[in-house]
Amino acid sequence: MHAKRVTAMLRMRRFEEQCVELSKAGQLLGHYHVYIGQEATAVSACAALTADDFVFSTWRNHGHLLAKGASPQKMMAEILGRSGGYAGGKSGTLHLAVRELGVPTTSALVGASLPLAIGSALACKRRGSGIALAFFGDAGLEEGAFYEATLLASVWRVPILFVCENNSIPPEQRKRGQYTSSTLPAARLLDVPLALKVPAEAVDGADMDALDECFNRLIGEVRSGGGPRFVEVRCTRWPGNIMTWPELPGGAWQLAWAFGAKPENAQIVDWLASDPLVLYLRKLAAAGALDRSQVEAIDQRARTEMADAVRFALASPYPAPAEAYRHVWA
Amino acid sequence: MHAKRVTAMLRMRRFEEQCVELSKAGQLLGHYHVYIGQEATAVSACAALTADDFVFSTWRNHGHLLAKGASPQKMMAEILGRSGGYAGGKSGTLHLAVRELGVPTTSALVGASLPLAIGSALACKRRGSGIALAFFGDAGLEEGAFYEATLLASVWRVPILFVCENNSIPPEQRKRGQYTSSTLPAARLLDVPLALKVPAEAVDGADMDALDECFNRLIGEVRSGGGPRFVEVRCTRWPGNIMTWPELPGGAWQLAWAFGAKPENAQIVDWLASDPLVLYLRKLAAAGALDRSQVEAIDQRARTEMADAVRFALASPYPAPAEAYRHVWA
Amino acid sequence: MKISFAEGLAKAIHESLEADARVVLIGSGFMGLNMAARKLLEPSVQKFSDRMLVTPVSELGLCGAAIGAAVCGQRPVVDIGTGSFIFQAFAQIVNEAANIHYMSGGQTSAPVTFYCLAGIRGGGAAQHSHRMQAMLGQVPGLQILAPGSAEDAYHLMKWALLESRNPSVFISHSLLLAETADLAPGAAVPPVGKARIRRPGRDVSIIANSITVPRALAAAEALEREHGVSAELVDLRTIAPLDRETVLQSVAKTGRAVIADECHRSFGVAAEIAATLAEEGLAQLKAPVCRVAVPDVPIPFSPPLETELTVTKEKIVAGALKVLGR
Amino acid sequence: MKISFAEGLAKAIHESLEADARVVLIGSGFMGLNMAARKLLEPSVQKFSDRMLVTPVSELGLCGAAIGAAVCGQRPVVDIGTGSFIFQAFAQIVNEAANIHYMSGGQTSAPVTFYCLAGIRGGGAAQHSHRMQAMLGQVPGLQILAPGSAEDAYHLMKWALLESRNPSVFISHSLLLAETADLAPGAAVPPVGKARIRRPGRDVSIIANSITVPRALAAAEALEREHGVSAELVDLRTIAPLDRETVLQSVAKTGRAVIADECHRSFGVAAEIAATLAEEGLAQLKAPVCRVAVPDVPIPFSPPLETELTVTKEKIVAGALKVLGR
Ligand SMILES: Cc1ncc(C[n+]2csc(CCOP(=O)(O)OP(=O)(O)O)c2C)c(N)n1
Ligand SMILES: Cc1ncc(C[n+]2csc(CCOP(=O)(O)OP(=O)(O)O)c2C)c(N)n1
Ligand SMILES: [Mg+2]
Ligand SMILES: [Mg+2]
Repeated sequence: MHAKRVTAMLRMRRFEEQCVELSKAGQLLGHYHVYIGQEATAVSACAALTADDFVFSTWRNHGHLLAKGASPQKMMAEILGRSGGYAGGKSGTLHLAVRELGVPTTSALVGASLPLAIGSALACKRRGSGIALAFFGDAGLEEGAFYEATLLASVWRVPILFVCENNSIPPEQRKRGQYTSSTLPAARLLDVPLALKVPAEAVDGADMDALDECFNRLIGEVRSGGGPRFVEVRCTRWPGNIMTWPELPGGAWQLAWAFGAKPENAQIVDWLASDPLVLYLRKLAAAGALDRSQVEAIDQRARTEMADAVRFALASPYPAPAEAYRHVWA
Repeated sequence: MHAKRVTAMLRMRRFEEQCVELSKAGQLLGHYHVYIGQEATAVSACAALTADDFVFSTWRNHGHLLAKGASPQKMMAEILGRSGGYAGGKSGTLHLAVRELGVPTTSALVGASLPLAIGSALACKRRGSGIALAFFGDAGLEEGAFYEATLLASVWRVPILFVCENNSIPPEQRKRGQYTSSTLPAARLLDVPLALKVPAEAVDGADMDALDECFNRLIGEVRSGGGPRFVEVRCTRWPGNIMTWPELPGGAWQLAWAFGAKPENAQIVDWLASDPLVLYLRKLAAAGALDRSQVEAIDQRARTEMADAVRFALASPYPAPAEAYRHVWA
Repeated sequence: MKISFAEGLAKAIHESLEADARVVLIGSGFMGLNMAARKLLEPSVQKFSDRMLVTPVSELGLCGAAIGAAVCGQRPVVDIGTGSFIFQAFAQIVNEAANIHYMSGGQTSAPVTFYCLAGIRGGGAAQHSHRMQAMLGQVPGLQILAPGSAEDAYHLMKWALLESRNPSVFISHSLLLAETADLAPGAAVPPVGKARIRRPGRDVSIIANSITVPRALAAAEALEREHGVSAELVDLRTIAPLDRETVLQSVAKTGRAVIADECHRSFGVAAEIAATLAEEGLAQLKAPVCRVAVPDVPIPFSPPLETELTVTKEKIVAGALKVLGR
Repeated sequence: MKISFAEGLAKAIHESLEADARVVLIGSGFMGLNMAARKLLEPSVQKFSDRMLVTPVSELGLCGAAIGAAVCGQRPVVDIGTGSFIFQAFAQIVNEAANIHYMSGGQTSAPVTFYCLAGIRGGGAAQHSHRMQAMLGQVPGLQILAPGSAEDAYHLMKWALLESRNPSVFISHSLLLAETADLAPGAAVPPVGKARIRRPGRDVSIIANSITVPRALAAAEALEREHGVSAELVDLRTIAPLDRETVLQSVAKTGRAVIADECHRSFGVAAEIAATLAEEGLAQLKAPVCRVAVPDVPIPFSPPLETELTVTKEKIVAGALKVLGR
């Protein structure tokens, strides 16, 4: 299980690094968002899901899709707008979706996926199987759509888990209750769902074990008819995500950093204390559950897989212009 | 002061009764909403306002406008779509507004006036005078617009008083904390503004003295730069407001009901225990502050004034068709 | 069988609930404030109460939830109420529902129906009188159903609830609820996307949708009776898909076109029809086209002002006489 | 003085802040993701930080607050960001701002400016590429400013912030930010609501707005150079008010019209112009009009698919040659 989790996290990280490189090389057009530093959340949450469940995401969806089992090749092809992508190049990174994996549609509008997720949970309730899980960012709480969705979830008591990935928390406050993100005036972000009687709690997004406990319990409650639940995952923004376009400050993430080596970049040094992957690896190493050579092997496979994904994507032709006219109507 | 308050309440009630009669007679076209049973709120709140302040209302605006000093004649003419109305017949009842009295525009969309009111409060803050007060119904809390407006009020700390007139409270719960309205899943309606750090409290809408204390204090706090405040006014729906079109169950309100006479209509009998006017009159009578004959004189003047308003309105011609093209552009 | 528009709606909803367990009602105020018409829905409300959801006043959330449910296998219809409230939900309808199939590359579809009572209804004033069929025409991926008759109210609603594979906005109209028509069992129904020739004619084509259909029919009869003019009435039935072919064929025959539409004149349905004629039917036009539409003015409350702006039989007659040079 | 579109915007905003204390900025991302252009706003951000409001991601609330502030004496401009986010705020813009003056019977006005970067920008995909000028054309009471040049970016923004008495939607375009023009001090500026003849011509009129203006200009030059065709370019500048007169005069002269517009083809700006010609300019038309617009398809991410749908110089040239029968 540990190896599986580490594998999943490393795959995400190496995938995202490829995106940054492709963008730098001018292959990835437009804006995009990477999941580095938040990997533990998707890995842990999706591990508790089944094939019957639905997942909703945002512009920051790569990690969520990988966690649901999407092919990095088809994802990368999609991100580059190629015919081999999941949507034949129509969605790009912003709207990556894989229906057969329970990700039917991805909105890139703040808060907009939440009403959709409520409807999905309603469908689950009506058919008697599955639940909906919605990943969204902390700014989602600034949209009326979030409020109305929460209200409906509560009134209809549908099986949904709201997973707010609050990636604006400074390290020292990650475990404490105070809300420190953008412009929500709440003392604690949790106060809003709580006011609408949706049970809500916070969890440290850098602590894989805490996440596992939390998601297993909450998804269990939702699945057994307990109604909606809300969790705020508190994580610290990776320095590469602070610029408008993602960068790799200090270069690609190095495994050695988890085992004592110190990055040259000071921002990265600071951030490593909040890196869920480093913390998990150190814990596993300390417990003797996974040693460095095992992790190196996993990482090597992840790197190879993602380099392959890029090759696949770049080899995939752009769609023919006539494709533009398909899929307007089902 | 007591006589002034009683006068204000009776004027509203007699005005609304005229509306119901005009509608029955086919003179008032379209849907409309009356303020019977909520009069104390507008009277008390507006007494604490100054000429610099702005007031926002909804479809249920007649009482608010009268409290601000609007002319019943021009209001009634407007409600009947006549040229003598405040908007020359363009607004009708739904959008009654009197700019010179600080009511610049009236939206008939649930929740929609609240962002406008925040902007108005922002204008007050910028120019350094006045505050905004927004009257709205309990269903307003079901709209994302309410949420976003509250959020902005809190972030910007603008001088606004939210007055939520919750007219769905059964008599026995009017003073208690439980929220009993439509479809908001909150335990207490107050929990929502509180979650966004807007200080909030509830007050009994049938208790004129409690309202006075509350509005004086809150408006004082808002005016002195304390930021936004929220108050839930708990009132019990008047039986004539339960039907889709307002009716007068048991006929016009009778002053004798405040002085021991029992209405024939059972619904009205029940409701009188929640009627702010009856409760106020009984209190004043018990305290010897205003006797029945004084009230009768006040009522007589109110009835005459409102009958005059109807005459004025009916005598006011419809606007000329060409008026339809005016005021598209300022 | 004579039925009213309201009966057609109620019948379609009831039969759809019976036919397919995936049909869910989010809201149930389909008849607006019309109490008599509301009674028609009572049997459905009784029998299928478990398929009707409690609805707070949260149009954005409700429409979004309907889309999400559709995406996950249900066939919801959400009652938006007055058409003007659709703006509260525009982000979900315009930027989610319409795009889902396309941006997923065909993986996902959203067979959801957004229902509303749109239009100038008498006393609705500026904020309750919107017609949005033309605005929504700028949104590829949305079907826009604008029935002008009781039988189409029935057929289009049933099609939307049971057969459609795409999101639809169903544009109903308070002033149509009492219109009646023959619902002949077994009669041929044109496929969705095909206009109906409601009345054949030789001298001028009148193109109408929604509330302007019965008014244009009355106008055509008056033209015949009082002016000896033979007017052909094209009922568009749906704004998207838009049956340009039938319009072009009709105008090819008559050489003259009047477009009767309750949208505002500029950028309205009439604009799109007139543009189609300017682009594809110019050679057939014997006279300039005429738009009979609502002037570019918000809707006022006062009855005579509202009437001044409304598309009436008389204005359609005048439009036809104008293009005939009379 | 040569300035860019972005410089024009920044200059107008700065000068307006200086000229009138009632001008308030709700948001300050006017240049979108264009970092170079963002720098141009730095001086204003520094000097007038007290006139810029912190903005949560709450478009509906922000636009509503801007309207409310305008109604109470301020002159706010709210930065909506990408044009597609306007749908989040549609209820406030369409059903409040646009109606306030009318439904108050002229008592109240709302001189607010809603600013956004709309259009097909490269990689925006289905949810970030909307053009809404035509949709908003159905909303009487809203001014729709769609500058296609740097000098109009400057003039229209300054007019909106300092002079306009009505609500305006200012439609900017990421791909216009770097366009340059001469801002001649003292040069005559046509009043708002008047189109500009960007280039006189004899054989065909090209009617454009926003991003299609520079493309149509390039097309006109190519037509001249490569085909000996003299094309007249009408830059609409504003969609509401819409200067039909200038369009009709131009077509009266050339007899032929191509409308280049980035809206979807159906119900777009091109439809309204074509309809105007069908109604008021029919006798002058020597050939069917031609709409060069975006097909009725959501905008795909993939670059070649996006290009397939985009209105290019080449497509405008082809449209002109078509109406010229070549
Ligand atoms: C309705 C809407 N408004 C604005 C935007 C622009 N936007 C894209 S991402 C973003 C910030 C989102 O922050 P958060 O929700 O915390 O997610 P994160 O990117 O941090 O994961 C904004 C404002 C948008 N996409 N949609
Ligand atoms: C956006 C919107 N949705 C729906 C409506 C229809 N509507 C008019 S009044 C009303 C109920 C309002 O209840 P509440 O806010 O409690 O006010 P009350 O009428 O009880 O004073 C509704 C749903 C509307 N006017 N606007
Ligand atoms: Mg965030
Ligand atoms: Mg209420």
